[in-house]
Amino acid sequence: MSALPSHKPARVWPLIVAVAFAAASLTTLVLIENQKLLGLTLAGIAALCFAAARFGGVAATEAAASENPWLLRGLVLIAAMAVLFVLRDDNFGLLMVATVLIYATVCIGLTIQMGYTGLTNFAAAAFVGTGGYTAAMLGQKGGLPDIVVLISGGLIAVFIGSLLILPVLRTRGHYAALTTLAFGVMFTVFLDANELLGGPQGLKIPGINLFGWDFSDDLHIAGYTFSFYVNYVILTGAVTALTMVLTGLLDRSWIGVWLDVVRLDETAASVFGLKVGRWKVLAFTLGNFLAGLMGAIYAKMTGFIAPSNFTFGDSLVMVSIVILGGIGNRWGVLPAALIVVLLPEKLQFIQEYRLLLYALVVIVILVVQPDGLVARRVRTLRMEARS
Amino acid sequence: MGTIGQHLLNGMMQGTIYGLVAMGFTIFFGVMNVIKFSHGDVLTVGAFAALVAVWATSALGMPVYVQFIAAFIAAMILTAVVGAGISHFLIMPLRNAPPLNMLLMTMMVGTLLREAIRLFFPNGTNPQRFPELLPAGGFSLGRSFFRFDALILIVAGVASIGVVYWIINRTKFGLAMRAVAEDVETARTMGINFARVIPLTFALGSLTAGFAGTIYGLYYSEINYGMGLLLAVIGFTAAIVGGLGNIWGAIIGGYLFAGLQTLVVAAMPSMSDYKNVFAFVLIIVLITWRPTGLLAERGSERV
Amino acid sequence: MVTMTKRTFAALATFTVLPLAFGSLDAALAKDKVKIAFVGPLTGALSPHGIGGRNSAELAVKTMNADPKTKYEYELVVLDDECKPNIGVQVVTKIASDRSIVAAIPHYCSATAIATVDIFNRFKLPMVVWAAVLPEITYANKYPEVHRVSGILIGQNRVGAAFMKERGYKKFVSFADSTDYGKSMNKYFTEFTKENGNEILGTFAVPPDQQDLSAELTKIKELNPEVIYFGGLTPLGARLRTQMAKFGITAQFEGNSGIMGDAFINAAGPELAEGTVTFFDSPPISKMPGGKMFTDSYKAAGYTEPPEAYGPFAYIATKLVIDTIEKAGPDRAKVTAALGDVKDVPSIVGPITFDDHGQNITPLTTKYVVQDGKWTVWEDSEYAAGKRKLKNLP
Amino acid sequence: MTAPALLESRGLTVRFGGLLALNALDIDVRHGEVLGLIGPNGSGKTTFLNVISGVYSASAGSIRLDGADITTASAQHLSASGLARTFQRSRLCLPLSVFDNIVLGAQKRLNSGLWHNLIQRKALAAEVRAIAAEARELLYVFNPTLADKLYDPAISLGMIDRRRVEICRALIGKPKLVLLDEPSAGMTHDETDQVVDEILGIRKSLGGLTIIIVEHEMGLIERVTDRCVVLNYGKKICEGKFRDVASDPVVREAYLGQS
Repeated sequence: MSALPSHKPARVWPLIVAVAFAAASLTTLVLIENQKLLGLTLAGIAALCFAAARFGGVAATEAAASENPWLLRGLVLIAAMAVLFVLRDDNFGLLMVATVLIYATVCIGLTIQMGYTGLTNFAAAAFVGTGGYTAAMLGQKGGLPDIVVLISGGLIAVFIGSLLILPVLRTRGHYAALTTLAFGVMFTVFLDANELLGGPQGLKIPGINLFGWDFSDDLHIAGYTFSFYVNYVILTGAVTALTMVLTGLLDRSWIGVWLDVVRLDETAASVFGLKVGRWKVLAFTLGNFLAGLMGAIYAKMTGFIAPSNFTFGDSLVMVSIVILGGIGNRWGVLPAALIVVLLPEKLQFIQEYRLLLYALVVIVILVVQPDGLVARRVRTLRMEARS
Repeated sequence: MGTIGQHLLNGMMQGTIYGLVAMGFTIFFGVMNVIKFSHGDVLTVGAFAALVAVWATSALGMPVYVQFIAAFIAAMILTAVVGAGISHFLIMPLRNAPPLNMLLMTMMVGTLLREAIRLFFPNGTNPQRFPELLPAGGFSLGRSFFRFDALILIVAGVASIGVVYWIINRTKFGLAMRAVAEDVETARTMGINFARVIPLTFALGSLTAGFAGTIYGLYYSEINYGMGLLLAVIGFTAAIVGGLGNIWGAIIGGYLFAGLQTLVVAAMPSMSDYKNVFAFVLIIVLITWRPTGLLAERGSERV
Repeated sequence: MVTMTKRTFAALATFTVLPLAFGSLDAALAKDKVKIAFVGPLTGALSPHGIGGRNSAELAVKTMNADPKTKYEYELVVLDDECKPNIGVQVVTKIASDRSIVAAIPHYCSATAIATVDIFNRFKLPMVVWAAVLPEITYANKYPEVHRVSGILIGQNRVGAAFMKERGYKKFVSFADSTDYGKSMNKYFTEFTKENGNEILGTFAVPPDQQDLSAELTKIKELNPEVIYFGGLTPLGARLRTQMAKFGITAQFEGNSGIMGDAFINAAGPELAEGTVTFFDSPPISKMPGGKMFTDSYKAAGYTEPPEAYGPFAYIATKLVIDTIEKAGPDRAKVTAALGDVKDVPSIVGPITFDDHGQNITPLTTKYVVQDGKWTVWEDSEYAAGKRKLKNLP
Repeated sequence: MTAPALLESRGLTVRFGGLLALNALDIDVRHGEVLGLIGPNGSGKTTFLNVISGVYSASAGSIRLDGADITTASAQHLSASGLARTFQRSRLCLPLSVFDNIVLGAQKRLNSGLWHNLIQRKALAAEVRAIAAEARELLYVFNPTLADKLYDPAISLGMIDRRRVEICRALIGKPKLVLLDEPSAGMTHDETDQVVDEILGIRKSLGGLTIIIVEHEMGLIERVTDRCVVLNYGKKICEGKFRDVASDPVVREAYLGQS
């Protein structure tokens, strides 16, 4: 057997530049209020990204990242701390960052379902809502530590999802789309009709308190005051990072291959012995757990929960994040979530024309960039083979 | 239970509208394997076109039957043009993209149409009154009240379903459509102009939405910019439950959904706010029982 | 805004990403600029109300700015809450953490307002709700920042129930939408109707976007009520009125503030709308001192959308906020304190007095009836004079 | 007929609605032989493969593999019992790499546990290395240049290489019985010859591999098969060495009648 072809180690500086650039873009986009400046910055970021892709910067970054996973993780941590420091007392900016992270994590779950396994899920918002309502109901009863409450959010979402498992396993394609769509529509109607869960008026929920760490308090570190939203950004950031890492490992493992095969060819999968149902259940469960968990955090962060937050339209927003990001690419979810969550906020100046413009932007992206912002790469398990 | 007849008539009317919408979904799917979610909003465009036509003709002092005809013609022409436009500019370029992209795209097109009506139609956010052009009144049979307009519209709706069925199964254009639906490559070698059949098919499917929109306006006497969304969800549901690509399936699905909704309210009036919960639960059960629709989609997968 | 922009530049410099030319700074102004924020639904089905409110608030700002006697130059920051609680929390966090904003005029939707009052309190941003009507907004808390000019929906229903009893109606059907608004309306309607010893034959709740009401109406026809009470907003209300007629249901139609406005009459048509009674927390503004000026200047400002029922409330809330800032100075705490003292302040919807919860306790609930395609005060109508008759009068 | 057959079907019948796709079929496949399955279009060849690989289920009759009844076994169970196949129309997962596609064939040997895959990455890497070496070796037999394309997406390969990858996918699981469904489909005559030689080579190196091959290309059948079964309208009409079968008048009529 011949030895594996040797590789020159990739240079690391493109990775450093890329992470710094991403952090700077994020901070700038969150902070900018002036419309002209915003337009300029967006154009600038787009141009730089385009140039990076054109001149091999993206490939260099990817190579560096995949060869030095710990460097990447360290850099992201440093960049995250820098962003937190710059935004430290900007409540709204931090709220938006945490919201983006929550959406991104839910959409990583959707990526496992739709992007990897090919399970259509048009009820993501309903699962997020399930987690939120679980947090609200458990919080009202009181007594349970918040860590249990948050995890219960995920578990109850998995439980509710398991009621749908039979139709999800039996149907494919548009038929599966219908079952989840029907469930999503039903979910809001049910919440509106039901008085036990607060009805259409919604419920108030206290903030998170993890092991005595009260998330509703401002932080004072080294003479600087950090808004209490920093707590939420730290929590959501940590969950997102963990999810990204685990999903990455999942993708680059046998399971990742099996999920892809289940999506691409169920017949071939079962002929070669894959238990298609088992992998679908795993993907559905993982995705719903993430949705429920993030739903619980989101509900506690906003302090309020109501049926109108979890409509079919909200599920659609999450699906569009997955598609715009580049379906199946967990990295693409991050910029897509940033754009989809932040854009309507930044478009406040056009007021009633916002939705119109939003629809137009999505259509243009779909036509111009059908693979999404960051297309999924072919998996190579080569790295594992060499280590 | 003297109102069974009444509920039956209500269900028939709703079912006819749902069936017409579902039929559109199924036509698009049959030919291009796409779900065109903007279909409901194309229907809204049709209804508003019909409204403008009625306004214009009545301002010119034309008799009611001219207004009536003008409404249908305007709605069908505009929706046909919109449908063909959507297919040409948005669906064709994306036809090799994953189905999800297409679904998202057409949902966004729907949003675009809906918002455009809301923002650019005068006073578009508020509901609009649709003039009554059909004879008012009706007759009572037992405790049921049969409206003339409802009866006329049901007949018109059923007739239009028949006409579409005839076009698809008995005309040369229908043959070309079915050939394209069967296999694009084969259709091409048979000398069928693919690039022409597709937009025409979308025009035909969308025109039925214009027709349904006008029926809708005439029946409810009120239209609004947002009415298409729920109709799209229901039409999509009906088409799927019936079995995509099967016209009869779509129509059965339409009547079935209307029947379910009516049944829940009739049987449990105090639970009327749970109506759609029940309807959708039953739909989920149905689709679990028949995972490819009641009338299964034609052609099983080749291995 | 100034600090924001500065920080933006700092961020850019830190990471040296974009070489940016510094924009020219605004020329120094004669008057200090003070920012206040308006929040309402600008997109979605309820946007006519939001836009009407925004126009009215803008009008108040313009009017005040045009007045040379004012001490400050006011700028209105407008935000869309989409009538969704989570979006409401977002935008309110945005204005609340922007220290340059001194006060806010928020929310048409009650669920949204209930979600955001905590944030107003946390960030000590004084506010005056312009349109949401659920009692919980002011009465479920005792935040000094929270005030409301619009009346709570209890009053409308109390007046309505008494009025219907006086007319001699006995059998009602309640038909409400399944939102927080409709449910609350139904709750108080039921409470007062039963208190009056009248009978509710049936209660129906449907989602506001439901088009076909035939199944419900078939049932209602069987119940044969004298009055159909509707708790909800114009789109569903117009649909209900229209479809009622198609089913040959001749019951008297009773609404409330949700259908107040020309949109209902336009959508149902003047013939069907005729005789509809409604209870609303304001007399016709044309009859109030300064009311005509509002209507005229609204028209003169060139707005194409009508102010809708709650436009005047947005106008007076904005005016009240500006007057308070003029008096107390552009400081959140001072404005909060001054708003607490508001008592008998005249306005185009009647005098405003805030109780210890910040609730305006002097709404002039007025009875209206549609007569010849116009909302007419009951006492001035031909109905009260006996020339026309409500339907189904016993 | 001394040793029991590896695969035996008795009275195997498959109905699609009113259509009788397989009609009471008795077929034996002996250990280590290459059985050709031929017959006109629609005669039930592929249906037979689909039934024994668990894609379709039998309406009547029985199938035994190595003595065990597998009539109602699931595709997963059959794969575990040592059955592998290729498809008439290429069923590679085109967006995935060649390696990912081949690895599917070895699925039952790999550890799919969550803990192993997410946490025990060293053990996983060792597994990846071992299976990659095997895949490379297998590909090398077919086409040395293909071995270097292990991490290229399958979509970048030509038709013949895709076919090779499919056969490798079937072989890497070390099956007892391989079903090849029209290995020549979509390829030129020369390419077909090449693949045939490779299959023969592989068979020699693996030794004792049993193959059922469905094929239209008679040259291929003649070169590789030990024995042939001819189907027509779902019935076995003839059985024997290709030379004998080819000259059988019933078979000739079946083919002529069809064309």
